[in-house]
Amino acid sequence: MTVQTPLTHQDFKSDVKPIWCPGCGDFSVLSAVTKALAELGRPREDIAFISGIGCSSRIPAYTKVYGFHGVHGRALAIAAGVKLARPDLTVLAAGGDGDGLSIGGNHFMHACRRNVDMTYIVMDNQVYGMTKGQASPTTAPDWCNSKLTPEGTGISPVEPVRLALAAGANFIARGFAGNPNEVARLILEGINHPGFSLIHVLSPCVTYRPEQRDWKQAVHASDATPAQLIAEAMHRLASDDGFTTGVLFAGNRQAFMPPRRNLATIADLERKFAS
Amino acid sequence: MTVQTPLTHQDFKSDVKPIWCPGCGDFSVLSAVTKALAELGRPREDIAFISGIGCSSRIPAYTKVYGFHGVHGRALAIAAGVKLARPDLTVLAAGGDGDGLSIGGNHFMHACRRNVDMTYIVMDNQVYGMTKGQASPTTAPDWCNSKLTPEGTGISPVEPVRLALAAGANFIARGFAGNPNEVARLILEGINHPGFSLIHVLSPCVTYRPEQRDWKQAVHASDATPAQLIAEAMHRLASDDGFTTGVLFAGNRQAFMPPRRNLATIADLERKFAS
Amino acid sequence: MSGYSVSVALTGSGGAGAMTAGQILLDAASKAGFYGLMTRSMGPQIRGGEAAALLRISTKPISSLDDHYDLLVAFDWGNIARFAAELPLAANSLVLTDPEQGEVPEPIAVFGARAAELPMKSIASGIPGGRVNMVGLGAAAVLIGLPLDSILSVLTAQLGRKGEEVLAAATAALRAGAEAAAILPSVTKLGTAPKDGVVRWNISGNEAAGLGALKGGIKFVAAYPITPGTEVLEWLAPALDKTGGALVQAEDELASINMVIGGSFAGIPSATATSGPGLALMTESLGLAVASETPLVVVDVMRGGPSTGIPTKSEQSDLNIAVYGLHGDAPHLVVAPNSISDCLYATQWAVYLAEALQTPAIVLSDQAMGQARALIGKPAESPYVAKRLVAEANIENYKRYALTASGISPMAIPGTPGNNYVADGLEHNERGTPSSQASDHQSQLDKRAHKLDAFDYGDLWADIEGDAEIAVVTWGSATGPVQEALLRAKAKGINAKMISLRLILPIQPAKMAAALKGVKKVLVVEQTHSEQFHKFLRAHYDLPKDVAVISQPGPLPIRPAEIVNRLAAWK
Amino acid sequence: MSGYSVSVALTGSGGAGAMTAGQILLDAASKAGFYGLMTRSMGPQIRGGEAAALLRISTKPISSLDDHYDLLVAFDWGNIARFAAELPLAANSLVLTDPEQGEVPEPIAVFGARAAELPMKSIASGIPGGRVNMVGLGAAAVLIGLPLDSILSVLTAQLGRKGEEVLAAATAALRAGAEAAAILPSVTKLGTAPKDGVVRWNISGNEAAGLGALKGGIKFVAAYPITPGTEVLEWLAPALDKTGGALVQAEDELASINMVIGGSFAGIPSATATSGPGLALMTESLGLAVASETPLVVVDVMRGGPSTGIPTKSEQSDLNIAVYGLHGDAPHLVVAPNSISDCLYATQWAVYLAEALQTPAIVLSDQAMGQARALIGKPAESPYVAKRLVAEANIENYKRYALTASGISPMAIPGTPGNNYVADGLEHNERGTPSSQASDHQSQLDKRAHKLDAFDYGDLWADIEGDAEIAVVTWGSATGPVQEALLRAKAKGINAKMISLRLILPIQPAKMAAALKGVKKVLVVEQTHSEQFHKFLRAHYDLPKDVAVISQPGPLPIRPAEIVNRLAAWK
Ligand SMILES: Cc1ncc(C[n+]2csc(CCOP(=O)(O)OP(=O)(O)O)c2C)c(N)n1
Ligand SMILES: Cc1ncc(C[n+]2csc(CCOP(=O)(O)OP(=O)(O)O)c2C)c(N)n1
Ligand code: SF4
Ligand code: SF4
Ligand SMILES: [Mg+2]
Ligand SMILES: [Mg+2]
Repeated sequence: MTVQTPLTHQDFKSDVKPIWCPGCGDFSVLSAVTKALAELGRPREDIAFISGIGCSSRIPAYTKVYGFHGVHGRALAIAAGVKLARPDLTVLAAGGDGDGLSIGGNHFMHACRRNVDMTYIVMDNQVYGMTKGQASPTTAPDWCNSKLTPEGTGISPVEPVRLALAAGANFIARGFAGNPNEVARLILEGINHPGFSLIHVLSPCVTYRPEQRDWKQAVHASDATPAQLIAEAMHRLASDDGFTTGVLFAGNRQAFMPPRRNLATIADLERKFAS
Repeated sequence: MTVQTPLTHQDFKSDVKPIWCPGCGDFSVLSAVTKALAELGRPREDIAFISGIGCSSRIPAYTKVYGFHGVHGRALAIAAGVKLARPDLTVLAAGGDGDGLSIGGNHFMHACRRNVDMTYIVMDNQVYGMTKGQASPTTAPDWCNSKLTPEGTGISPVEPVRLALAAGANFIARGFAGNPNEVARLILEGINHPGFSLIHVLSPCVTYRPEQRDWKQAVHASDATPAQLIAEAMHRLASDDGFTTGVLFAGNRQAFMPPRRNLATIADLERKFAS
Repeated sequence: MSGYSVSVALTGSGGAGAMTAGQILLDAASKAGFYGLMTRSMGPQIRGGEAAALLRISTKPISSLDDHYDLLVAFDWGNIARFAAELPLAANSLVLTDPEQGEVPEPIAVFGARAAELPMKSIASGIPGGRVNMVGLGAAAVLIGLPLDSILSVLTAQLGRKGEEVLAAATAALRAGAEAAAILPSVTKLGTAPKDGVVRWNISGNEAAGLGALKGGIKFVAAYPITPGTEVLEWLAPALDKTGGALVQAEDELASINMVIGGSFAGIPSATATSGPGLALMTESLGLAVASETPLVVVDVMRGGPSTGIPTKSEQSDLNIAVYGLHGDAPHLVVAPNSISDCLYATQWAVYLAEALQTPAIVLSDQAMGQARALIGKPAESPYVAKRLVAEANIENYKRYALTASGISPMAIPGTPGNNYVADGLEHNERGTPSSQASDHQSQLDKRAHKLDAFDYGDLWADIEGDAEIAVVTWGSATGPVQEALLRAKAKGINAKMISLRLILPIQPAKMAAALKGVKKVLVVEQTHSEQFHKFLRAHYDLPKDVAVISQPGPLPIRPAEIVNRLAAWK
Repeated sequence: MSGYSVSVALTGSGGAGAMTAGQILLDAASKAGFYGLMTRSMGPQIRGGEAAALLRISTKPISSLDDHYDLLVAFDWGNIARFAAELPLAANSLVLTDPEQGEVPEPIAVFGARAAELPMKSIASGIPGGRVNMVGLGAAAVLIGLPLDSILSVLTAQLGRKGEEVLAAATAALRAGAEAAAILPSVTKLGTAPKDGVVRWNISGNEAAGLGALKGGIKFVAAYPITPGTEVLEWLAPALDKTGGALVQAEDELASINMVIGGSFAGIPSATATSGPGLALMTESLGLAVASETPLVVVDVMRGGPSTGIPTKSEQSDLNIAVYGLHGDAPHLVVAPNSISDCLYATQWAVYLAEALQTPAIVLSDQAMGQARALIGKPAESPYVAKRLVAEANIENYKRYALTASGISPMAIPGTPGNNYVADGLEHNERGTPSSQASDHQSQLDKRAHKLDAFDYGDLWADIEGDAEIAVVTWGSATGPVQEALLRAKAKGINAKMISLRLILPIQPAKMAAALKGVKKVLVVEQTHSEQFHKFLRAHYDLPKDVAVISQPGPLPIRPAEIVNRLAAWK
């Protein structure tokens, strides 16, 4: 292995067979990730890919980089730890709308404002797939097909990109699993943009939300250049229908990273205890 | 006690002595709450006042209504439980910027979107008072007086009212502890507005943030009528300096409350098990 | 071979329909007047993964799966290696295999059972709309001697709505399978169904726990879904809605437990259900419920641990966290159902206890009971319903945490005039005002421990059967195999007493001492890796010197034969 | 009366400056060559509440506070009832009281000690800028025989920066107090300071724990503040910053523990510190660290529980949650320092163990050690530093969770070519691929338990002193009083052995059996309400029949006399 040939997206695919249902949108997100990583051109060992629990959160195992399949809702905290401890690594995190916005909502909000340099892919299917079909924070209030909320939740859904903007995310994009090439491009841009990048991917659950097959018709690419000011992005998102794909915001805040300094030895510190 | 004389704000004060430092802004918030409750005119026993942990979270014990001083960060969840179980009660919650936006951030976000009819007072001093002075999510990135972040946090603060709007709160106001009458009015309006109301109160910590005594000079009352559309409120808040007081948003979403129905007896349900 | 029961496993991957066939078989057994039990083994896939329906049908009530299956009907062999260990076969068991699916694979062949071929797929394809699982079901019914009529009547009831064509196809496939079975080798057959006039219920442990909560008086539930606890909630959601209560889906378990605390503080009996990872997130706030003396019930349907572990498989390894998982000295209730029907009784009792004692109760069920269905006699009514000691209005100088003889203090419910107080998780004095004084801490710690210790739990603390110098001490879903084992052991002339603890906390030293009187040897049976139950018993009870332990982790259930063998070795 | 030490309590409310005076006294004692210990008792107020500095100064190293105070200097009596129980006095103790503050109040008068008046406030007011606490300090120094020079030199060092006026005022007040003391009744006096040439350290348990973490190799800390764990972090934040590491304040404990997991996964030894409520929030993710075999250290500085409890007071009641608080079978390390200096050693050792064994370690310190300051000899260097078994690059068919003889598998660190793998909290096979197979579950459970059980912990598992038929078994901060008690008992002709467990988990049955060889009676000493440690010992170790227990909750420390009395009663 002395001559380095560039890695293809196949080189980023593992041999573990996905547990996903045939037709699940997550397959396309997987291809988008491997494509983006191939284009990124970093060696596999320099990538860390972190997730929580859910159908979507299984994705790291299907790639061939270092990964961590953590507990439900904590992917962003693990990912931040990886990056803060090892600034040299490229850090990706991924998970579902339940993992990221319900149980993981606090880490989502604080990851946006902390602005550690990493890229977070939310695979949004507006449902808890893994636990067999309950409403998530992105589910419409009148969706009645969950046994837990048979009359619908009656609760307004959150719009992940709007929340991310209010919380301070530095790069916000939306993609659709049906268009994996665009998603790959957005992921790559997110990785290359400093600070915290959110890639919100509409990724249909064909089992519990078969009607999401119609998303194909609803999505439309943004024709505007990415907003660079928060106010501008806020204004645009206020009238967004939730199906605009593309880069929605590209801010210029500096990424957060504590400096590494060598100002003293442990012996120096110990001397303060001597009296 | 057969003749009911109207209760005064003194009737809503308990005989427990606050542990607060002399000059703490929280004293004024306490008067504002008791004033608002006196004006509300409901009997003391019909009010439930819920908090988490922090200096500010001690407030329920200093009032004379039913209260719950819970654990750090969970005030809104307890409060939602109270209201959902007992829709007849008037439910208030209160706590600090740490309690509500750091450890409690997820409940904050979901309380906004769930829109249960209750009023939440965030007593924001941009610091953790109770644990002796650490940065909170509302602390400026360059505040260097915490031993935990001696070089400042380097992290952008969240603006609670903006976050609440993005998350879906139905009523958003800001007050300043130095003006308890205005705060009392905002609390009362919040109580009377259906759904989830956020009252963001700038409440100085004289011990760890003595410079906040200058807030007096910075605050200014909003001269606009409250925004009723989210887009409009977003637009206004985009240029807000964080010191505008008054009602900032008054939406018209319906409060969330599961219906109480009597469609079957337990015996009816049991019959389904018989084969 | 127990003589009064037949065990059948139906397996297949993807849409083969093994689970559907199993459910029909169980329903039909019920219709025909039998008792029975069905558990399921599922792959990790959400849809289309391998699945096995594991049934035991019998002429009298049963408490456990058998040591092996008499009949294994394999619609196909997809991923069989993953769960072959869950399908033990004996030499005279029969494996029914479709020649199109290839040879009986090694992990099954090792059992050395008999095998017979049945071309299920080709038979099914000969029938318009015919499905493989119906062919297999027909054959299975004939082989075990279950009247085909009972299946037909289930099919009619279930498929009626789907139209005549569907029903006709199913019926034809079923009959074709039944006919083909004529030439197959025979297997153990069911005896005559008892004509005991007892109304049969077909219920899962999770449904039973939901029903128990409702009957106990629960009116408010806040919860976050998690396997295998979700079905408790799925049963409760519409049930509460229909009976004047409400269930709310929370953003996470931190929210759900605190909503439940809020609901209970407000005077409404409240509960939640979860599994290990969710319980772990709740422990801080369970401590709050202890300190603030707020009653509530948490049903923990245990799954394989640690961490995310094996969500779809059973284990008893949340015992430690349930008993010891709260920080500080935090006395509370832990109640463990020991059968599917006890999921109802124990949960209902837990609601009663939590409310009576103003403290949280954890109900430790598990996947093996929760997701299994049983045919049982309609459960008798239980007298236990929530009854909280509440304060009447306008008590002068009301003290929420008053030191009383029982340790229980009248609780003022919001809305009650004159008694407003602030519940607190900080240590407090009798009024509830925070206090860090040594004397207040001591007296409130004493109070909270005493109210649990002084309460009379009657006979329900444990199920005790038999009397002998050997005692098998067990709990939860391990009880079923123990009961079956003790019956078999008796037949072999080995007598043993069973002590199955239902009340795990608070401990009952006097009652246990009485139960262990005259006992010389104890066999502890539990489904954990680290002998959690055994260690718990050692910590809190005086056991005789001679103690043996059967402790094995999930997902394999404990088999009655292991227990019988261990007892026989002692003789 | 131990003869080699003097105990002094300085109390006052608001800005009286009791804590400042206490700190100066301790520093001065150090300057003068003494050993010593100072704990603090604080009210719930953030500022201006009542405070007591509780000191013991001695001519040799000491491990514990004494049974009572020889001298109590009360600047005022504000809220004294709240903490009088923490200020035990003997008949020949002296209470120094300011006549302006009224009579010695009942809760103190009950001790029946001598009292003398010193008009501290009026003396102070006669000196421009003079403060009450300096007057009291001067008197105290004279009374206990501490050279005034040592105090003056501390004042000069500390107040020098504040300008000459401030220093002059303090000095004058100090001298005035000293002069006034001439006519006061005498109290026990300090002996001559040892001239042992040992460099004294003045360090708190929390600082020591921070230093131990750093010396063990911790480079990354993520944490959320909580009393009384915060000071561990406050020491570490600048220390890490200066030495090439980093500390990050997280949004909550769920985030902090998971950031730590991330840091460690990435190859950097990582830790956090917290207290009971925070630990409770971390247990789910600690289970993840167990299952994914990710090393990390959590320092839990225990406080009074349950729930929010008493944040500023000590207790050992997080033992249960630390040992048993993870769901599923989750073997991990629990290490308990048993002195302020051991906060350094034990934490450093915990880092070493966690890294060597690829599992989380919980360090159980408490408020009594954490927030106390000791004058100790400079600690010797410990050899224990983080050394993880890492995988070299490009291992063919790399298996992260390979079954090895030791149970420890080489861990590939991100950046290492060729070995990428996915760490998982789901049960998995050797590669790390999720598996719900019984055989994988069994072998990985075995592996995780075995690696801890098979490791050689050497002698550090416990501190064992003496040899006798009576053993006192204890742990953590309860060890200090036990050590002192055994010295005193010996003087009375009562011999007892001390076994103080440092390694709580994994259990060490063979070593304990050896330590208990020949022991006929065991006295368990611990600071909990429900005998958590005693129950833990019963569960896992074979104790002799004759066991007595001293188990009391906080906030009062266990006094040596109680232990001596219990031992004497046995004689
Ligand atoms: C603490 C905890 N609570 C609950 C669960 C159960 N659980 C697993 S995945 C999941 C939701 C998954 O939804 P989402 O994140 O949207 O992923 P999807 O399956 O839809 O891709 C839940 C509730 C868990 N594993 N841990
Ligand atoms: C689980 C948990 N973590 C940490 C703490 C410690 N703690 C108590 S109050 C507090 C922060 C208080 O800040 P804030 O909410 O802003 O209230 P303030 O004191 O400023 O009014 C913290 C971190 C705790 N009690 N529980
Ligand atoms: S359940 Fe939905 S989200 Fe999960 S794998 Fe199937 S299609 Fe995808
Ligand atoms: S520390 Fe600050 S917030 Fe707390 S009571 Fe004092 S002034 Fe108020
Ligand atoms: Mg989803
Ligand atoms: Mg604050």
